[in-house]
Amino acid sequence: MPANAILALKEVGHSFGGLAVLRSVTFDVPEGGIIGLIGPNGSGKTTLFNIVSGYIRPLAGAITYQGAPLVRESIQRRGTAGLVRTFQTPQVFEQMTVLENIMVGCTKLTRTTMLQDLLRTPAARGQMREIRQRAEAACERFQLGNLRDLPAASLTAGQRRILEIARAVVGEPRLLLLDEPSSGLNAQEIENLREWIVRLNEQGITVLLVSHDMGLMTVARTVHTLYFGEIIASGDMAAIQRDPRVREVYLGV
Amino acid sequence: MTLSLVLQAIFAGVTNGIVYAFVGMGLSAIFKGSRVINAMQGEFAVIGAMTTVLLLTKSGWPYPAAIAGGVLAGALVGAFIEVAFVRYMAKKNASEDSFLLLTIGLALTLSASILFFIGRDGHLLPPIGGEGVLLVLDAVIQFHALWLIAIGIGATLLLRAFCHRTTVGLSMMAASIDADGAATTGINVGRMRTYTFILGGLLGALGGILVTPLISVDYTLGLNLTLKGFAAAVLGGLTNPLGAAVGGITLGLVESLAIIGISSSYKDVVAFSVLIIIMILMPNGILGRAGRRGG
Amino acid sequence: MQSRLLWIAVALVIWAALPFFVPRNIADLLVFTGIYTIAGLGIGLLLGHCGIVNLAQATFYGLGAYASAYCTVMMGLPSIVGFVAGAAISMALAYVIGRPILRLTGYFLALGTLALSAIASALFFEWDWLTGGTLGIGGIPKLNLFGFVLDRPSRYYFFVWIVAFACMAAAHNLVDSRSGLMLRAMRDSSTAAAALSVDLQSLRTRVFVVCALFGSLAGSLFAHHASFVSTQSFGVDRSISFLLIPVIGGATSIPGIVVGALFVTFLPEFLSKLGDIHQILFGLALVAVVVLLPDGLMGAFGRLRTRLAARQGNHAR
Amino acid sequence: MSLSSIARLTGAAALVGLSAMAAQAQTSGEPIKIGAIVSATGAGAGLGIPERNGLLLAEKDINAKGGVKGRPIKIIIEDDASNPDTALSKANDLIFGQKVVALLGPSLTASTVAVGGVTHPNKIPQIAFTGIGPAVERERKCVAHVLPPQRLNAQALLEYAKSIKATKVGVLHDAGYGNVVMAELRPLADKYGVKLVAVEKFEIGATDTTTQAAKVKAAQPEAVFIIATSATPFRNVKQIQIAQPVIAAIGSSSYEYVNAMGPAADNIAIPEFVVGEDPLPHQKAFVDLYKQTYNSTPKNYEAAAWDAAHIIATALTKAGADATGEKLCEAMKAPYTGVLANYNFSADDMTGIPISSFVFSKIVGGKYTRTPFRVAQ
Repeated sequence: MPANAILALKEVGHSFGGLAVLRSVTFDVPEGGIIGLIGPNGSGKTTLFNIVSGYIRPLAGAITYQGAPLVRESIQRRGTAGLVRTFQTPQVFEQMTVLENIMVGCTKLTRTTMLQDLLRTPAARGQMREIRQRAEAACERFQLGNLRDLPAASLTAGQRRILEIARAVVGEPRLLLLDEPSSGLNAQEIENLREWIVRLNEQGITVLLVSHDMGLMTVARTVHTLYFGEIIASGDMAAIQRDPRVREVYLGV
Repeated sequence: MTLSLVLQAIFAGVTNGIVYAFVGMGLSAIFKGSRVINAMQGEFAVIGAMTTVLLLTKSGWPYPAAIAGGVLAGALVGAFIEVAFVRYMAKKNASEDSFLLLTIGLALTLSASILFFIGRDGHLLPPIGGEGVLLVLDAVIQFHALWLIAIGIGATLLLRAFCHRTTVGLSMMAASIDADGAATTGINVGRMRTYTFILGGLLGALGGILVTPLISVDYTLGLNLTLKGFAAAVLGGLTNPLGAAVGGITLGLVESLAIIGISSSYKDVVAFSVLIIIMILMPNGILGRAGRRGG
Repeated sequence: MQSRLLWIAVALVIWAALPFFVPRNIADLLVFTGIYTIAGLGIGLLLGHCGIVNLAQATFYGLGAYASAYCTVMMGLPSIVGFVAGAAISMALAYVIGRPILRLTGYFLALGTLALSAIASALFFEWDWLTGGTLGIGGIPKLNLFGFVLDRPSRYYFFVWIVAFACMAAAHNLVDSRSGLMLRAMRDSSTAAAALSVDLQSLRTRVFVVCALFGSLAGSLFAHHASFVSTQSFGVDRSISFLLIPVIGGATSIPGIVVGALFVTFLPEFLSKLGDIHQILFGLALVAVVVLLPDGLMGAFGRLRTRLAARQGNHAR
Repeated sequence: MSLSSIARLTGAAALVGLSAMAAQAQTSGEPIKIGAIVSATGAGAGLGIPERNGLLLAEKDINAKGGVKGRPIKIIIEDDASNPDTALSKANDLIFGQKVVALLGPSLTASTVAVGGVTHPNKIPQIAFTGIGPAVERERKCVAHVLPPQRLNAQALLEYAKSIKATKVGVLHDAGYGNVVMAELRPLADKYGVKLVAVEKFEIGATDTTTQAAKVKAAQPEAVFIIATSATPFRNVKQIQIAQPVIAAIGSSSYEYVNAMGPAADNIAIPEFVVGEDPLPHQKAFVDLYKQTYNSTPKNYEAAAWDAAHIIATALTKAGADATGEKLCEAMKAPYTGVLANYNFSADDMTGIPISSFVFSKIVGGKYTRTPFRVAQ
């Protein structure tokens, strides 16, 4: 394992009801990199993603995050350690406003006890102020300022995607897991998204990206191709696109 | 602790278990078909039993006809509740909790109505097979309880056959498992839900009538039966009427063995603690398998 | 803003004057409304913000009441000890039981809490050395605030409602706070909330503990009002009627809890004038609210107001 | 409408008015208001409804006999729905809203103690349809009880056991009422030389108590006490063929329970007070009037309520129709021979019923028969 890997998967395997969906997947995510994961439907991408983010516990293999074993950690602990994901269909808090959505993303940066919250102690108020300030700043940064008081339910798919990313980023992640971030977006929105990914990466956030979208995937420095639970090819996008096996099974050529 | 005492406890446990099983089966049939937890299932039993009592004593009907009348009354009330309330609420996409509250409200109303219109008396029905008892090693089980067990097993098997063999039963199952899918194949999902409530009312009323020779029925009985029926159904996995039967008997046995093993006054404490523990540790009920979803 | 302040001032004046102008039994019902509001607030937080149906509130209400009764009557301790002991025991119990039981969801959680209430009610009967069993514990002293004895409903009214307002303020603070933010997120999408490090289990457990605290406070207040506690006040039926408070009023709105508490205390009183049929009518009223007003009376009121405002807007144009 | 028909109508109205006046002829003036709280709905309806019947009958009877010094009484009856909170608020309404001079009821112990918290400090005489409850009630010297204290009920059970020479007794009791009687029964049993060989408890509302009954049976008692407010244990005892005599506490003595017991009711002995089928001479007038009015046979609760109303009327007659508070309370404390029992509210237990007031009945074919056994004072 290279010393600079923030996340390392070693021989990770999983099956549902006897049907193997992942077999011995091994790869590293270097600190500060953008790593892509492609594969046809049913290749195990989403399962892998759920395993890394903690929604599924793998049946085999080991995962280390920042050098420590990850498999037994709860979803929340992964989050506080800086490992944050988005969802294939954006999961915004529909009945909350855009600003409030982002504020939820900040909550993990502060600590209050329930008693402090009940009594609205100065500490609790101060933290709330801080959360709000951070969220407002993020709102501006992600150009959501004019939407900030609208309920999230009223946003378009593209706006939801940006909101979801803003909400994840505001919690200062170290590794951002993006699950099909371009689905449901138009060409312009995808272009914006691409810019965002690059910009966030420049700010020091490592990105693990799962996508069908070959155009978007070109932001990744290394791309792994998953097919029936196995990695069949790795390399930069250009190399992947030249790989005959990938062309055969995935690009359908 | 003598052998005959243990045997007596087992007899009592099984007899009570069958009572809980009947209520639990109705509950789980309704839950399976409509995702509604019916907090007035015990009230169906009271309605069935009260109607039979009134037909038998006030109208002078012969016993079998009065039983049929009681069962019909339960089925009609079931249908009425679906058509009058559940259908409207389902159209409005009401939450699961509001269905629970609806049936709680209906249970309060029905119990108060029985007190107001019929009175506070407890009633009994004549036992099937006479007042006789079977003596085993000095432990006693009533003939009626044996009949109850036989009818209980029969009803369980019939219910199973109905769900798996008949067109209506299969349609009801399909509608409950995947409403949208069933609708595309031409099944009238709304009507299936009505049938589900009719079935639940029918089972509840039949159970009520059958236990009335053992337990005197009055306006306060419903809530008690519902609580135990809940426990039976949940123990069995809630979506599986057969499981409810097993759950009911388990509950009955746990209760009566708790009486001889621990103390008579901790019966409910033991029974409900077992319920909570099983819910947490065996989320699919003691029969396992059948998927049980919470909210 | 100014008109809002004016409204609050008017409401306060009416609130303060009320017990002097209503008959004593109405003042008594208003005291119960305050007590039920406190108990209902906790259930409202759970139901409206965590989606948890809590059918065990009578347990904590009972614990508070028995703690107050036992400490004052049996041990001769000052009233405050009873309040604190009840709250401490209730919160500890809620924490210990909440952790496993709140792993259940939906109906199963509702049934789990119902089972809890049934167990507690059986134990209240059983442990008669502590609770007095059916006979209960009588002669609980009226509260004495620095020599001012709260011995009649019109006096106790102020005390109960000040506690109730404090609890409402606390509930409001909670909803508005960092925890509240996380609660609302959890209600909207628990998967996404988890991804943002919101610890669902611990949050649910802590709200359950707060709910128990409110229940226990209400119970202690009840004990000092009725001067008597017995098993009859803490059964499963009481748990059910507590749940009705947020359901009828509207679980997410704090004024809704007050409306719900008014409904369950005053409606039976008015209906009882109609004779023995009153229980049937109460049941029917409950069914009507559940069927016709799924978000409670406050929710219906809110919708009505929006509609009226929209109509006025149209007229203006 | 023709003139003649109007004339006819007025004539009829006048006639109605006249007859009404005739009925009222013996009483005149502002009615004296007496409050009453019963559990007419909810779990206690089995007590509250008969009590209400008894109250209504007593009101009619008192007024027909000239009321209180010529003034009629008016009993305002409220339903507490078997809920002590409601009882409390009804009591506040009756005392402070309706300004009643005295309060009758409630039906349940919990409600009684709760209501006593209002009547006692405000010195409103109260006569409850319950036996005396927790210790605090002994300090409430103006809250009287027309049903015996549970100690007396326990004593009556033991007296009967002694009379049939049963020294080994098994007990089946519920967790509510039964528990209270049981607490009194335990220390008394020794004095009577009775050994409690098995004591089994079951929860209120239990639908089956067979296993508990089997445990009692296994202890081979010579008689079985059942202390409960339901028919279930009686049926279970017969179902598992306990052949020994069954003695029931007064709580299960009502036609509703007997109906619910079915054939299992036969031969159960009950220490109680009123056997409507065969009343004692001083009970006969009440029983006849009750049968005539309601077309059913009264039991203990009807009589208790009747007595309570009459005791207040008597006290008012003695202390003056305007008497209230302590004065009325004092007047209430004179010994009184009622239909149910002989009372003396100046006794320590606020009842003063002697054990000699008990009669012992047996149930035969769904009817009560009075046995000759009585306990001498």
